Amino acid sequence: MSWYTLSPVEIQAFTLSLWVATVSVVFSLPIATGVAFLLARRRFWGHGLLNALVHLPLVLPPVVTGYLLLVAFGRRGIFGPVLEVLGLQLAFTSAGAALAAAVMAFPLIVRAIRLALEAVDPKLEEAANTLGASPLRVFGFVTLPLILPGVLAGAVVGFAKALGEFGATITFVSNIPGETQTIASAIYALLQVPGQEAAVGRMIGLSVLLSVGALLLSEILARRMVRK
Amino acid sequence: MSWYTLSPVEIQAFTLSLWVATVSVVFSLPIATGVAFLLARRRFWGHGLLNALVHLPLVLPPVVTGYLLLVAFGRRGIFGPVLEVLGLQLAFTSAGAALAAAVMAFPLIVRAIRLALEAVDPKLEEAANTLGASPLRVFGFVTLPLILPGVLAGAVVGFAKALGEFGATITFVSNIPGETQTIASAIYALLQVPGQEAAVGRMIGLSVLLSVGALLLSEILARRMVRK
Amino acid sequence: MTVELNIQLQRDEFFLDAYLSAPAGVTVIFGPSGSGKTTLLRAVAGLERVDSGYISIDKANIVGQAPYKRAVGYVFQEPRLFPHITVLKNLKFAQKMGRMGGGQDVDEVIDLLELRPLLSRYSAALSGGEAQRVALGRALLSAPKCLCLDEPLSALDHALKQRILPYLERLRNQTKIPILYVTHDASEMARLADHIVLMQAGRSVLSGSATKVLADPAAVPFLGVRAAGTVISGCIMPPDPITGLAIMSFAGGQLILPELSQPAGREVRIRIAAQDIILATEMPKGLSALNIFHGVITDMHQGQGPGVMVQFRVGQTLFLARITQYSAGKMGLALGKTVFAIVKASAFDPAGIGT
Amino acid sequence: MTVELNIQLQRDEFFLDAYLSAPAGVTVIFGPSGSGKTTLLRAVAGLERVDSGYISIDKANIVGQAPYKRAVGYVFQEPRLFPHITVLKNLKFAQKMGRMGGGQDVDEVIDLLELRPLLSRYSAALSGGEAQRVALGRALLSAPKCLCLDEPLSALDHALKQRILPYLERLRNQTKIPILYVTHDASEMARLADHIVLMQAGRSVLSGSATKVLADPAAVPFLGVRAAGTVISGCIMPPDPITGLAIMSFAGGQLILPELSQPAGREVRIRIAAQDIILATEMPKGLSALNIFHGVITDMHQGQGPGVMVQFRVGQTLFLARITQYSAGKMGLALGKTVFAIVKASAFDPAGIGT
Amino acid sequence: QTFDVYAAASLKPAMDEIAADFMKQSKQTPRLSFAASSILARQIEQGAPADVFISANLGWMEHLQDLMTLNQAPKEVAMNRLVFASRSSVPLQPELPDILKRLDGGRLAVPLIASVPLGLYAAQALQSLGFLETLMPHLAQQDNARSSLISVSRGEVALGILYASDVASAPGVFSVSDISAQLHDRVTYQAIPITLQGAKFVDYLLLPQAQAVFQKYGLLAP
Ligand SMILES: Nc1ncnc2c1ncn2[C@@H]1O[C@H](COP(=O)(O)OP(=O)(O)OP(=O)(O)O)[C@@H](O)[C@H]1O
Ligand SMILES: Nc1ncnc2c1ncn2[C@@H]1O[C@H](COP(=O)(O)OP(=O)(O)OP(=O)(O)O)[C@@H](O)[C@H]1O
Ligand SMILES: [Mg+2]
Ligand SMILES: [Mg+2]
Repeated sequence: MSWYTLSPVEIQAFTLSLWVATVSVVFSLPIATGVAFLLARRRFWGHGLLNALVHLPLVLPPVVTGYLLLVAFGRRGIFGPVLEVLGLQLAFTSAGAALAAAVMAFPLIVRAIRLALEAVDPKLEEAANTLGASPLRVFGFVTLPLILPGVLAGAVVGFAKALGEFGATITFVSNIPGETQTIASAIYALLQVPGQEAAVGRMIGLSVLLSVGALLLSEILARRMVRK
Repeated sequence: MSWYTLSPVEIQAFTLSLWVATVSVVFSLPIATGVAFLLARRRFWGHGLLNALVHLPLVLPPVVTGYLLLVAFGRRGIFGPVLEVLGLQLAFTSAGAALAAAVMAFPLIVRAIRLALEAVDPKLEEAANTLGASPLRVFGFVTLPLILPGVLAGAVVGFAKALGEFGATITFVSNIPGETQTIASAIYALLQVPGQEAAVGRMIGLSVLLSVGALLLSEILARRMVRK
Repeated sequence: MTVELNIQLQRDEFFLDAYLSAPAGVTVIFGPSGSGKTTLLRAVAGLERVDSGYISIDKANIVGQAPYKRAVGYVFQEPRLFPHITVLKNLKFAQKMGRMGGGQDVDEVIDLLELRPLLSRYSAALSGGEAQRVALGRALLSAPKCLCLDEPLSALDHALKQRILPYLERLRNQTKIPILYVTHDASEMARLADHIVLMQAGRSVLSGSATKVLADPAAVPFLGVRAAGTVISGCIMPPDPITGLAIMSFAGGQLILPELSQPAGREVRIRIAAQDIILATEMPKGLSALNIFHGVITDMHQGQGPGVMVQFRVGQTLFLARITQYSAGKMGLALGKTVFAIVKASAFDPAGIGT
Repeated sequence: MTVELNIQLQRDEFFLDAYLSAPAGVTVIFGPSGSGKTTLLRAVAGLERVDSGYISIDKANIVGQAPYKRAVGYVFQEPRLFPHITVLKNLKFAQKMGRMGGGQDVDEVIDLLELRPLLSRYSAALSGGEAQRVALGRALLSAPKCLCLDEPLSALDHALKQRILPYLERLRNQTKIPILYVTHDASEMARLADHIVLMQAGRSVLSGSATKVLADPAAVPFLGVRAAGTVISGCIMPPDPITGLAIMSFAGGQLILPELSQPAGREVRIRIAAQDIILATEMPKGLSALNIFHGVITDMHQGQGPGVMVQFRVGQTLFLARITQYSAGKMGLALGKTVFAIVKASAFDPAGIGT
Repeated sequence: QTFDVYAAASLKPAMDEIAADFMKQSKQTPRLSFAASSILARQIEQGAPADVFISANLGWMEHLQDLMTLNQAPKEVAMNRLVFASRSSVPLQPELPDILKRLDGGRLAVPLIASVPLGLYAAQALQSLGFLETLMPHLAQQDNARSSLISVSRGEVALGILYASDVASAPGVFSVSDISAQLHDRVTYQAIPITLQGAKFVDYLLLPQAQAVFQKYGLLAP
């Protein structure tokens, strides 16, 4: 096995990371957009609270976040019974890994979308309103297309974060090869023992490759959006 | 000692965290602004590379980032001799903790500022140009004030991130109470052993308090900026 | 359909207190910069919250109704095109959002406003006038129950205005929707206005039918002397077989017009500015001017400057002429005296001739 | 100071190929929507890269120079005020950036443009016309070597225009900087223009001194018939002791003007639109019109419509009159024939009288 | 005067107490820095100013010894034992069927079996018992011993292999079956003195006074 050949376990980690990052971003985007909209456009009781809550995963040590996830979504967690009824298991599953990654990426995605929302010229929304577009349609046809570069930026940062995340992931879903071992947790495991520098380097190369790819893709997309 | 009384070590961790987060944000802001400007406004060879580099700390496991910092700025690191000449020691000092936090927060700050920059109407910059303002003055008098909400958003997210960061910090500067032990690394240490729930809760409460305070402050400032 | 409103609102130091009743047709809102014209239109469209009062379209109070439910089409002072979609998609969007469906035909609007070469462009690549035309087209396509046009043509050149104005006239005549129209251009006002509301420092100071307001010497200080004049309605006759010139018959005689592309039998309105009329005490001869009327002075109104507004009656039509006090004295003009009024055929701006 | 340019540039399908030489004074750039007026101004200010050609201010080629070094003040078609600072700070910013220092006096500009009540406002709380005035003030304060004004007054009402125009005239006379001025308004053009450049589909089709271009029958198709006319320069005489009216003496006689606040001895320019002149074959009597001239026909030029442009000489001044072909035939007008020209004193728009 | 003690995070409570005692009787103040052994070892490798390094991770110990010329050999300062632990106090038969029955399709919590010491020992023990292959797909490998303890104490897993010392100090978690020390390598905590000052501290750790503290936290004497 030469240095650049990936072992099956590494390939599994690679595929899983890609899956986890993609799923977590895809599922967070709509929710993040909604939350960003609330935070940017509405004044309501609990605004500050929601804002703080969204930022929490950024502030807390990832392990704490993972622990809180366990408390909430573990088998014996607060929502454990509900999840059980739904036949959904999160702890120690890849779905749980995606959840953990999504929670960790969430504040970054919300911030990006919120900034984009705040930069949208309300005059354009007014114009759409006078043309008879309901708030929902204004959002769909005017606001959303205008914030797409911001959404994209959020998605990429979120994707990168989801790829790099392991603290909450490993705590919530542990590190089961083929099931919940992402590149990041594989790297972590490798780092625990001496003399694994080559393997670590290979894994890091992989994850950098993935996220640089996502970055470049997003830049190209963004440029295409803006060019018109 | 009742549950809400902080031990001297905890107070030290609190003060240090505040110091580290503040210093790291204050020092990164100008650099992040410059990098964001380059990324948003200039097309140059290496644009993609710079962009990838900036995002790296997001993708890499924090421990790896910390290790790379150690390799670069440690006593025996690449820049070790240079730092020694300058009489500057980073590894295992609080200055180093700030550096680690800054590096970790950097991609988030750059992203926020970049988004704000991309939302500035170039027509206003053109107008300033025709009034005889040099590019530097245009930036200082027009662009910068217009992106301030974005800069603020970046600063807050960066501050929160710097508060929560411990992976890179603990690796680069270790976990020395009173010197390099931030709240986040104190929490990490406490989490390693059973029965410390009260202390952990107290520390988490502290760091949440700090960042919620920063958040609220930034919201108020941002609203004041926009109100005009 | 009618728009009626009586609203009050305060924005910092600015206080708007406007009353207005706009039936089908064009109601021109005229007033100096900062007098509240835009604010008034915004209130109608629901973009500005009113402190008190009512706004009704067709007797239904719409105060408090969400802007998008009001079906008030709006052309803003700046174009406000959606920058992320092409011109064509801007238009299609408006049509799709228009809730009564129907509305105007996209192709017709595109041809009229000469938008065809622009359809695949984005707004950043349009000139000021082009963007304003697209904005106008967009508003027309949204099938509004009421149109608010805030200086829609002020970025357009004279020739283009002349091509677009007949369309607005047709729109006014066909759709029977009230059109609130802000303009600074007196000839645009004279051509389009059925009703005029004069605004001054946030208040609607004078309003009424265009004919009445334009010929009202009391309105002159608000309109400016150059905007004062007579609007006469009449009917196009078959062109004169000898001269080939168009003729309009009105309650007072016949008016020879310059080239006019209106078919015989069509009702038209013409504005004759007070300053475009020359008065004479004897019948002038050998003149290039083709329209010479014989009238009786009914009113004389002295302005602040060296001018006098002379109102005289020709048949049943009242005309307004502005001459110098010196001339009036020299000619011995007085109430009841007979005068000859000379009007040049080529002085009529075709843009000032409306239906 | 002079601006000279000869530039070519391509933007998608649009091709600009313009030649222009603008000495001190106002050069009006006139042309239909989309003809490239804005693009031309942007090129001068360095906001649009040219593909080939040169632009010089005072003989120094500025192509390739950074916009901020060009000292070209610019009033854009839309106000472009800085939204984060007050009106006053917008003005102060411009003054600070103006590199020649000096420039205009802030207070003077504020008073002239009636900005005082707006100083502490932010641009979001300004009406369209107010914002445009601030933009104009800002450009004036930046101490430019050349001014590009893109429809600076089109959002303003007539009365306000009349108050601002004399200031622009003074600016033109005092500062000796070239002003490139885009407008759609023929009377604004006639009043301000020293030179006129006509644009059509990206090309500068005709240019020259205002007097020449406005009286050139060949320019009529580009200007539109209503813009054609004569610009005559003359000198203000002491007011007539009997009538109290102002008198201007020109190379051909004396012109009686309406109220005019210019002092005796001042050089002024007046535009008499071709359609405002009535011709007669005999000396008319008992008319309210005070200006009757005696001239000889030097040229007749038939348009596409029912009109004829008649050029005639009064003393050394050439006038242009537009009358119907029918009248011309009936009156037997021909080259060399003598005519009487009737011009109303009150027909002169004070806004059309410039220095 | 201070000196730096780099210690594996799992030793925190015991080391905190010992350090406090040490300070009382000498004028030296030990500054304790807790992190994962891997992190601490790498820092020392990069020139961290450590005076002592204490860890259960023998791999890193050897790595450091190979790398640096140390004057003194590492000393064992404490020992530990492994147990099967659970939330329910029902004793476990250390046989496959009973283990699988207890797991009931769930997972067995252990730290990373390839890298974390506890994981390594647990894997050795399961290997010796001949269970490893069967249990492999049932393992929930976590980042450290503490995480595994949490999983057990929260009932996310029915069983875990943990340090006896951790189980002793965690209320609500029971040791349901001992794991014989014969089944795996010695579970020892070693201290490497790097400086003279460090050597003094290591000596202190071996005194009964310090040993008593270790035992208080469930650790065994070397
Ligand atoms: N948000 C606001 N806050 C305070 N004052 C405002 C606000 N918006 C407008 N104004 C003021 O209200 C007055 C009326 O503004 P409006 O835009 O209705 O004028 P307008 O008649 O449309 O003028 P223009 O012809 O220049 O467009 C102006 O004096 C303006 O400065
Ligand atoms: N970025 C661009 N890309 C392509 N075409 C453009 C671009 N900008 C302007 N144009 C086109 O160039 C032509 C000239 O535009 P310009 O803005 O100079 O016109 P203008 O004479 O100022 O018109 P207006 O009187 O309507 O303001 C227009 O047809 C416009 O559509
Ligand atoms: Mg307005
Ligand atoms: Mg233009």
